[in-house]
Amino acid sequence: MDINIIASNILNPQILFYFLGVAAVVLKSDLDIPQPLPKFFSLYLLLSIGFKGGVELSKSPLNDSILFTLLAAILMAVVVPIYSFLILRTKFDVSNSAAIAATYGSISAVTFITASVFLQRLGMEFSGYLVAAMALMESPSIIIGLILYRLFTSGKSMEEFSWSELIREAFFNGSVFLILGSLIIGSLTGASGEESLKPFIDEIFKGMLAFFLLDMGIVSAKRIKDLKNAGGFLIAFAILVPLLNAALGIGLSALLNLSEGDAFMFTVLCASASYIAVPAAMRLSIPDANPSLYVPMSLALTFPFNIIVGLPLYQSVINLLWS
Amino acid sequence: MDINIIASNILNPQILFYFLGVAAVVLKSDLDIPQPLPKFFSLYLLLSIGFKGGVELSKSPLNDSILFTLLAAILMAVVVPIYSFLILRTKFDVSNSAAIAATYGSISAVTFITASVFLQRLGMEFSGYLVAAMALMESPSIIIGLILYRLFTSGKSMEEFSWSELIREAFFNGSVFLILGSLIIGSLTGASGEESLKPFIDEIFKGMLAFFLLDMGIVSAKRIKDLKNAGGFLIAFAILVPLLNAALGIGLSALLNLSEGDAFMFTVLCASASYIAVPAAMRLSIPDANPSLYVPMSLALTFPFNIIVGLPLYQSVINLLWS
Amino acid sequence: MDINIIASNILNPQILFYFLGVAAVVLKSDLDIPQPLPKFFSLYLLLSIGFKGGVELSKSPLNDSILFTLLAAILMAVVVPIYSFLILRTKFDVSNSAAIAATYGSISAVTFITASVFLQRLGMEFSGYLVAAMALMESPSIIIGLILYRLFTSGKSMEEFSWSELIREAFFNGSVFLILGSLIIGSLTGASGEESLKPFIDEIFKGMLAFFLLDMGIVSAKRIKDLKNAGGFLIAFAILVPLLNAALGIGLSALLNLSEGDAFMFTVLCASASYIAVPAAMRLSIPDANPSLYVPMSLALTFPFNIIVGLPLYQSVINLLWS
Amino acid sequence: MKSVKKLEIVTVSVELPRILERFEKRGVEGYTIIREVTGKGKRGLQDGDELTDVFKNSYLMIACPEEQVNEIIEIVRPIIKKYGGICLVSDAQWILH
Amino acid sequence: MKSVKKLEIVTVSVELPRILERFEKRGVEGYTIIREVTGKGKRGLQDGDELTDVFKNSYLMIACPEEQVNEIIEIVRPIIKKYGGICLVSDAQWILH
Amino acid sequence: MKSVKKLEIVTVSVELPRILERFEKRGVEGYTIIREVTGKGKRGLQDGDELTDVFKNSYLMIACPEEQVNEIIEIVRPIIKKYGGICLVSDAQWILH
Ligand SMILES: Nc1ncnc2c1ncn2[C@@H]1O[C@H](COP(=O)(O)O)[C@@H](O)[C@H]1O
Ligand SMILES: Nc1ncnc2c1ncn2[C@@H]1O[C@H](COP(=O)(O)O)[C@@H](O)[C@H]1O
Ligand SMILES: Nc1ncnc2c1ncn2[C@@H]1O[C@H](COP(=O)(O)O)[C@@H](O)[C@H]1O
Ligand code: NA
Ligand code: NA
Ligand code: NA
Repeated sequence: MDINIIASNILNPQILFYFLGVAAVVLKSDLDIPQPLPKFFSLYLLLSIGFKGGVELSKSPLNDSILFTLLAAILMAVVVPIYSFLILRTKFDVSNSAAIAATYGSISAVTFITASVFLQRLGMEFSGYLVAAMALMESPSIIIGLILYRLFTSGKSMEEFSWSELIREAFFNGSVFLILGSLIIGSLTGASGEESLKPFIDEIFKGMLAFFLLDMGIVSAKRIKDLKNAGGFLIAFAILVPLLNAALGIGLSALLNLSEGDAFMFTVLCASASYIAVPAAMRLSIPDANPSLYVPMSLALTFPFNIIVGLPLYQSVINLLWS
Repeated sequence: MDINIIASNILNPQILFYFLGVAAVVLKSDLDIPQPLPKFFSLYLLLSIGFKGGVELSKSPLNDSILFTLLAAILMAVVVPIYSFLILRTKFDVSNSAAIAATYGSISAVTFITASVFLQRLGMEFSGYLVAAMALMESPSIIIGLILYRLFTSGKSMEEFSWSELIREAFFNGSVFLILGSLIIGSLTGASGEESLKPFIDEIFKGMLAFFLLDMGIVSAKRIKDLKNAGGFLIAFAILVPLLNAALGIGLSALLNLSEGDAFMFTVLCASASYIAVPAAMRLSIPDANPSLYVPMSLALTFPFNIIVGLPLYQSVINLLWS
Repeated sequence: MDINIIASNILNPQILFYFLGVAAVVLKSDLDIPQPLPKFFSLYLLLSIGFKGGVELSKSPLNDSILFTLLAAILMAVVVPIYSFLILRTKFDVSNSAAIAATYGSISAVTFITASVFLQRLGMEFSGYLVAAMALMESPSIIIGLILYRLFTSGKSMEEFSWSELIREAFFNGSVFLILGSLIIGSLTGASGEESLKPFIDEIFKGMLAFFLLDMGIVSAKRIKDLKNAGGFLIAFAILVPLLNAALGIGLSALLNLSEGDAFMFTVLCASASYIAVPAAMRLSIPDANPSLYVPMSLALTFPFNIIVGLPLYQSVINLLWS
Repeated sequence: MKSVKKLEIVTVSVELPRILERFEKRGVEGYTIIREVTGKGKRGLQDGDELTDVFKNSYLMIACPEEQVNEIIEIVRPIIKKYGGICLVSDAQWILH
Repeated sequence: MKSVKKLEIVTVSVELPRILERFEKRGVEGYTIIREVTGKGKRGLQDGDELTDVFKNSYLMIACPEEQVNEIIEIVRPIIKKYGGICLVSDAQWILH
Repeated sequence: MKSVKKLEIVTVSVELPRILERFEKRGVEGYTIIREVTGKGKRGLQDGDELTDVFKNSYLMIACPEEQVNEIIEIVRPIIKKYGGICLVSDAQWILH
């Protein structure tokens, strides 16, 4: 891989705004983006990426290759938390292992969105159904994480727990719901819908992403000090497991014969970890796991690692292998 | 009328986002658009529609025909609450009748705005002064409702009530004020103002509307269960009176010789009911009326009925009669 | 100067929205733009103006003339609070004099931004480094104000006060930080960054400014009644000192041989007074100064004076002298 | 340290300006407001979801000497009666600075 | 004027709907909610900075007759036990209108 | 059930970090914060309308054993003295879970 690609990625305005947010915390500036503005940006980004994915879907009909990719996506979302759990159990108790495993089995929509902008800068494209893959990968690890937790915790009375609650939380949580819903709306309205919403969801998209990454920089920098609690093992985990997942993603992409752009986006999904949907579900379903482990790992380490180093790294490896 | 037009209207992304909001509530997703984001969208929509109406006004000089239309608008805003009150009094007490009557005498800016996007999709236009008509129709029914309430409630001491307060609330409430103000600004700055604000108020308009309708779907679905209190009579009222008002609107439009687009927008104004300005005024001036009747009727029945069935219905009737 | 230029400036939609906000308060409308929406608009404006300034900077290399202008900017930010303090001390105590002096030594980013739109309407341009000048002028007066306060207040124990805190507050407060940060990002990413963010930071810019000025109108009109406390001397100060500073700004611009557009923007910086950053710092560092003096002076007098009368006035004087 | 009464009032936000105006006239010198509380009472749920601010409640806390309690109650009582709400009184110590 | 007990509860916002449902069933007739309070307790800082609402706490105030206190406590206790929080009881006078 | 003291403090939001830092050092283990309350006191109206957060007040509630009250008061007193605010103390029962 070429260090120049990392350098050029860092010069993306979006990435630079992420650093600006980090700098604000480090230099103790009182710069702050109060709620619900970050919520606005994230709703906007989910709606836009979902809708655009849907419009793309409406242009290319479903086929076997797409189906296999979606299955591979779900497979990753099921397998990753299982082996992550086994790794984590060597050092941690069941509840923390299950919660962290679930976090890494899921995906980060903002990483995916940042990757889409990165790809666009390179003049490459990806298929709309990868947005569907993203939506499908968000939730399974929540269920897997909880099953692992239940299996390995003896004496947990099953009755006090509501599975229907959990499944609703896993599949209908706000972000999954909005992505899937927008995807469906995009695919139903197709080109005419695209034309009507284009200036809103497309033209100002990169600016909204920059604004949101500024906030992500602030929020994740505030979480960095929590990493002290995490210790070396978890810090290594937060970098190495995404790399391993990315490698698996690249392998699967090759098997599935994906285009270069699609392989990249699929790999990014595999490598990313959740810091919104899964932590929320874990807080509720495994309340004895420690949020100040699983949140900062994914938010303050894996997320910036992926958008700064990961994107150019994965892309150059794929570029090497595909050409 | 053609069922295809309804179907094609439903495939508007804006309408679909409304349904997505409804689905979020029905499926118990935790998707939610926290305040003040909905307020932002609604301020934006009012400012934009007002400004655009003003710019249009500045292009075509005021004339008799416009004046008559504005008078007809005010007439409807005065007459509708009176006959609505008489209908409602057959089943309800004075305070609830007056409050519901006032609600149906006024208009819904979002219905009007959604209608404007609907019209644009058909490649048709409407005149800027209809925005003025909209602003003029918001308030009179508040006054009429209160006069009815006072007339039919004996023993109400007049002194404890402040008319100046009420008139201010009726004519200077936030939404009326912003529409009228933006209308004036638009008409003062004309084409040069339009050019300067166009990307903001025009290009991202449909996206902002989609976002707001997503919220409207959530909010109105939450109110649906309140309709149990309302009962069959009020549910019928919430559909039939708008239809009747639309018929009157079409009749008046024919008398006034309006263009097809203008007739459609005027009809939509007549058929729509208020769920923001009037309920707010009623809560303050008729506190013994029950908000869980008049709010859900207008918000959870009349509003979706109008944007889903009403728009294509009124349009095809007008199209039939005008051609 | 030509009264027509004022009149034509008033017909800017942005200025008219400012008046609409004022009218909302005067007519007791309940129109209101709840937090954090105004914060969103102001973050947006700072980010955009900073970024655009940075992009411009990246196009023209730093040279001596730019350096001298930046030095002149800092000079003004140091000298203005000193002589303002001396004027104010003839009537006021040390703490109020220091706080007001600091307020007038700093700048108002929104005035600068409004001026940029004014200039654009005239078809003129200004150089990106003036954005840097703006950022540099925000903070020095905070330090100067506090030094004056300390020098002239005997018996103030120095130990209870944290200079490091103050310097952080002065140089890393949110608005300075965001302007400077965006300026750097803009200059690093240059034309490619500009292209990626243009629709967001450029096209909807004037609309966002209109929205923010609507809020500024509301907020400043609410402060007008506080001016009663201020009295004639301070009211005169709030108009005359900006005029004096503008004159100095014009003089320096001539000395520095600035282009007409740059001279205008530099003059606007000199003439403007802070109503966010400096009041915030004064509230903390000189808590015995009365905020209901220094806030309304700058917000409810100097700000509207500058954007309504000042912009066309300074422009016509400069136009006269430069041609 | 001074013994005072603490009043806690929840009522409609839109009537707040009127209440505060009367406080001004009657010399009520201090209060703290928390805007946009939600809740439930005799008039049903107020969940703050409405599209208008008119349905929103505010929470008002006032520390005052015992003698002033009745005066304040008489100001808020008619508003609570008309638009709903609650008014609680309890004892507290005011720490002087 | 009526002597009542005032309960003040801080606990996770996401469990609020469940708590309120049970209030409904048990006839707890009035309460006031302040959403999105921050704070610190045994489970560490809750600074409201999280990207999800799940970490947010709410403050719940209930004025009720003494007899109802235990019932309410039994509703909130398991939730506080599982997710954290605090429950305080004190005396107050309810001013009737 | 444990008898505790309840402190209610209203003061400037910007000094909150400093207050909480000192709480940390002195072992104050729990508190709840409501941000952005408005109000009025000796220093006039704080209506939260300012364009900067510096003028905003926060409300801080602390339940603690009687022995800790003085320590907490000594932490907040200088800040209330400098920037304004109020500190109330009352009695409450802490329901243990
Ligand atoms: N018993 C109570 N405890 C706490 N808050 C209450 C109580 N009763 C009423 N409230 C508050 O007062 C508001 C209006 O009450 P009401 O007028 O009874 O509907 C409610 O929405 C609650 O916020
Ligand atoms: N002693 C206390 N005083 C005030 N609030 C508290 C106290 N202890 C806990 N809380 C509140 O309850 C929340 C959860 O507490 P905990 O479960 O102990 O972490 C905290 O974030 C605080 O908002
Ligand atoms: N008597 C009081 N009752 C309730 N809150 C008060 C009282 N006095 C002051 N406050 C609160 O403390 C803040 C600052 O007070 P002060 O420093 O007296 O201006 C006010 O804005 C109020 O929010
Ligand atoms: Na993953
Ligand atoms: Na109507
Ligand atoms: Na200045």
